Amino acid sequence: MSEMWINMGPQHPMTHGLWNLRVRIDGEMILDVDPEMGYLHRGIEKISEDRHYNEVITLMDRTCYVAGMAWEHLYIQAAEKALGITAPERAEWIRMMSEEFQRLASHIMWYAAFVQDLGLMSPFLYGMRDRDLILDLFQAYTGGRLTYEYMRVGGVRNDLPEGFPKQAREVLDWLEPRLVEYDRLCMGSDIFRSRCDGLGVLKESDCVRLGVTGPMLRSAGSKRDIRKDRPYSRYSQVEFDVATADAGDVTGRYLVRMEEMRQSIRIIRQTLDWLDHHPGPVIADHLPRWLGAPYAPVGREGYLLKRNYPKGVGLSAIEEPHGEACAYVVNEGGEHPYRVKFRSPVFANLSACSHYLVGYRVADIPPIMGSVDVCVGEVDR
Amino acid sequence: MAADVEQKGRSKPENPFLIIGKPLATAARQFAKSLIRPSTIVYPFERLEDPKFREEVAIRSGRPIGVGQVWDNYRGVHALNVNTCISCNLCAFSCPDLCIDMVTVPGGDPKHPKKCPQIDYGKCSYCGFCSDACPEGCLSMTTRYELSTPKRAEMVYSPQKMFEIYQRKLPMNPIRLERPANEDSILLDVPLCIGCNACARDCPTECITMLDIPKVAPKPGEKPAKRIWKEPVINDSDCVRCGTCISVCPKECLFWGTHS
Amino acid sequence: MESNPEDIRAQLTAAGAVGVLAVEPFDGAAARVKFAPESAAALFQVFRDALGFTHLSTVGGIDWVTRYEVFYLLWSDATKRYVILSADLDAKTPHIETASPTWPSANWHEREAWELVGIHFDHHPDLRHLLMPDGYQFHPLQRAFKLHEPEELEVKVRHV
Amino acid sequence: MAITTLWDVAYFMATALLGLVGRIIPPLAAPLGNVDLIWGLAALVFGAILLAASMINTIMLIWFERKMLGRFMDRRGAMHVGYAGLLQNFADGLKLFRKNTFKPRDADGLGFYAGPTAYLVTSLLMFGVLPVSTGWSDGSLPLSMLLALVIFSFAPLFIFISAWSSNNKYSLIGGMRSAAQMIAYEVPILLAVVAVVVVSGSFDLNTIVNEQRNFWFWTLPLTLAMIVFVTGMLAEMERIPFDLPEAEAELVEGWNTEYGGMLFAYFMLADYVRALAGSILIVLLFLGGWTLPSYVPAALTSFPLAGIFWLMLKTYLVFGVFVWIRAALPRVRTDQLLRIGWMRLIPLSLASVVIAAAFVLVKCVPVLGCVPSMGG
Repeated sequence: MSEMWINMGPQHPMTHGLWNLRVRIDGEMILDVDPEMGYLHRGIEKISEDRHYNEVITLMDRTCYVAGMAWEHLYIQAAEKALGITAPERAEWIRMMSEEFQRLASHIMWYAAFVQDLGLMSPFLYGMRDRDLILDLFQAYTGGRLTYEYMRVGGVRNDLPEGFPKQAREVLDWLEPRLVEYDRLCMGSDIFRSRCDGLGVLKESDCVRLGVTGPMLRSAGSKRDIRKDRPYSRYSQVEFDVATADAGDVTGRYLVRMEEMRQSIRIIRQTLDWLDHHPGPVIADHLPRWLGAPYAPVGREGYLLKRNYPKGVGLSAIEEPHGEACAYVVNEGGEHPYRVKFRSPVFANLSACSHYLVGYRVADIPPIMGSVDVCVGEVDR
Repeated sequence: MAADVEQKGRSKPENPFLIIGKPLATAARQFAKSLIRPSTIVYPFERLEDPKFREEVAIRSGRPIGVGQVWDNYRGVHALNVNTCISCNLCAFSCPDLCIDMVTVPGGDPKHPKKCPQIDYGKCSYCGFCSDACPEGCLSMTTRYELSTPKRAEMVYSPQKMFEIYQRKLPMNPIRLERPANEDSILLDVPLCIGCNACARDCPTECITMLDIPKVAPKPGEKPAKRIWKEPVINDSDCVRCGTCISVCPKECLFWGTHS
Repeated sequence: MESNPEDIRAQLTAAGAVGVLAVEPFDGAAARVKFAPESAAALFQVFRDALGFTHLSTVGGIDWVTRYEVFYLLWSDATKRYVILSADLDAKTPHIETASPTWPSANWHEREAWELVGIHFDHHPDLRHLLMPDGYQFHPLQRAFKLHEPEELEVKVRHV
Repeated sequence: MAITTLWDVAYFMATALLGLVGRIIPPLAAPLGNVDLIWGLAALVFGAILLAASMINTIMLIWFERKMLGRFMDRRGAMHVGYAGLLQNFADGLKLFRKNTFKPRDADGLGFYAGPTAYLVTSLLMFGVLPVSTGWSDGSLPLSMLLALVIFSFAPLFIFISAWSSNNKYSLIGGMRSAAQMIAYEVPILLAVVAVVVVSGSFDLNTIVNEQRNFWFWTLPLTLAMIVFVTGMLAEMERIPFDLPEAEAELVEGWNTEYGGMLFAYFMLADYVRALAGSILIVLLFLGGWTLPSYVPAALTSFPLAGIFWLMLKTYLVFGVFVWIRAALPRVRTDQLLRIGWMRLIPLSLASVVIAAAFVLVKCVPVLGCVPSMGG
């Protein structure tokens, strides 16, 4: 059979979103790939320029629809730096807990989708079942299950409700044995191992060169984790280990994510303990009205020039579930950010895809792309 | 086969036999557990927001449903208490999706018609900014989440429709935004004011009163100031900080700030 | 995480970097290095090889109406810090040398910056549209591109 | 005439029907009494009963899989149509029946429509060959097992025809995988069957089943052959560890990507018809068919339709194992699948033939004692 291009996407079970992977194959062998993005481009960076600082948060939940909290955290940090506002201590801990819960939920979601790509349907449902418990927790204190709109410039929207720590601990107790079960279904199965070992190999040097971050990078042996290397929020005050693997293949990424889930549980437990003993305000006690809450729009140039707004630039970087995410918020005075730039980890991870796909088989595309954990929302933004 | 592409992923020798006992055992264990009651909820017949059902599936060790309680704080369809609405427009201002229109409802005086929010759920993103912004607490979100309809026009909920939802006494989202303790107030840039009464006229809470101020005679050589000799005084405790006065002020003399 | 521009300045001087206009402190990064766009290619090499900033996080552009700014966010695994490179480009034909040979990861970031902000990257290996449809003529993140006026835009999509 | 077999029932019905018509219209009585005519009508009735039974069983099999898979996955499966979703598949079938069947513009019309039809028809042919109990069909075919396997191996041809003619790259890849897979697994299956033939000394399924009755099925001497056969059958049925031709993660739906509506239903139905037939074949060859071991109390086998009951029970249990495997194992890769087929199963099946021959020579099993009749 001669070579041919096939379009895997925009609607294809492998894509987990809306993108198109064009693959040149010879028989079952991949000769070349060309990802086509942009099907989900909503212009979030542009819309942000037209919104109040707090209103951008609604967009952040939709940037990556499985890791909304992480993106809220990312944006809020940058915006607070740009505006010169600091959040109270308790708010920072709640944010950190939210981000870790989000990492847990995101990784479980990844696990469910990834294993389903291999043709195994039951872990998908196990994963969704267990993720739902975390969503219940999110609903308990934010009111939303997927789009939380929880964090605010200068703190978080509200404190944790009564009884939340108890239920959170119960969920963690439920999840820990489930992670063992996940492992038994995957690592305990030789078919799974033979599907994943040695696939999509990307060495550490290549990862760094190509800008690949997150579990993909750590699976190749690097220990780069923004939470450790450049602790934001209160990550310097909790104990956790950076999960790494050596092989840099699909199995390695699986192992890294599984270990990260365990570490997340560890962090959340410490955070819950801290929160139990340190009540306090969760939002800064003085926020400029033009920022903190809605009001009648003014938007006239004269008004903006007459009033003195602080100016500044904020840069923040967090370890999002998919990797290193950065936000760059330019505040030129006024109610809206002048420019918001996001660095999406999946964007960079995906840009390297020809390096980890070429040379493998068509049947290897789902596990490899599954192990990348593509979230098209944050690639296209 | 193109020669320039290296074939990858075939280096590891495979096990002579595939060991598949562990996953089979795990699945079988789950099967045995699910025989009693699977974790799913038969949705239209069983609902988590139904207290009776919730008791039935409450804490049961080793079951995912009922790991804990379910909170009534889902951000669903809004409930609007038309009677207490003061037409401050804050919900419409706060809406990031521009899905709230203020429409006239019967009950206001003819000069200042009463306006209440009308929400287009086709656009709404359920962020809750509007209910957070509502100073009177008359717009809040309920746990109701079923609003599919065959017609797009039916997605627009009028104030009366949301008032009906309010009267149904669905569980409301108990979370209220914790507003900062000392918020900014509206300050006046005195020299700029021309006493035009626009702010007092449009203030929804009528917390602005125009007080007479002494007339200042023009300095020699200057034209007499074209203004009304009145000045707004804002009652901070009544003010809901909607900023309407700022937006209507023709001279941009009102602004946010702190008394100090 | 302290901003440490002196250290960066000293290292740059030691490496003999040319074209550095200013090294400013920056919250959250070691420094913000302003450089002249003409010396971009050489400076990228210096940052990667001499200063150890092996990882390019992102490339972004800002439209300041009178000028364009392009910024590069770099990360060093050895010293665990960020640095921001920033260059001002003229408003008429903003262009700068590509960073792709130094950091291959710049490829997609530069494609994005080109199509959204309109900064042209010279000698870029593959400067195609990434997020926008092929043949899209506008650069949405420029200030001149206003929201709420979609009907005024005529989008020409070339079908490949 | 004593009515003991299904054929008798069909013959009786045909006679009665024609007799009734002859009674109503007296001039037709004589020509309708023709023996050949009665025989032909009886054959039709026989076929209709067989078709209905197999179709209902197939649909029940789908229901069984959906419910059981649901429990494996901590959910419920079909719930609402009929009791516990029993009629859900009929509803699904009706829905598919009402759907428009359309052909891609550049697809080849003949192959596109004929492929799925032929696939379903040949799959259904299996039930004409498989004996389901002693009272099922009159007489027996001496080479019925061989015939069953031949019919079973028609499938790749039609799958490939429909894949090729639907003019889609995914279908094409899926069709090629399907052909490669089925051809690779024909060989170990046949070799495993050789082991059965060696032990039973017959190609007739009736004889094979009756032989097993004496000897606590054949699971012990033929364990290896059974493992090979079951694995091969899994591949032939394209069920989950080996469902590469329709691996949905990479090939969308494989060879039936372009099919919708009733033609898709044909594929689905034929897949499950094959699953049912394959499970029955496994039961017949290795698990004693409709018989129970000779030391089981006679009461268990003497009630009416006992043979069919036990056979179907075993069949559903075998299929339950397949569902279990589906719930727990991921899909293998094409090259791994072929390697398993050619490098593992074929040596194993050869070994099973040797083991079977050794048993026939010794005619004894250590614990269970000796069976003089073994080996025909």
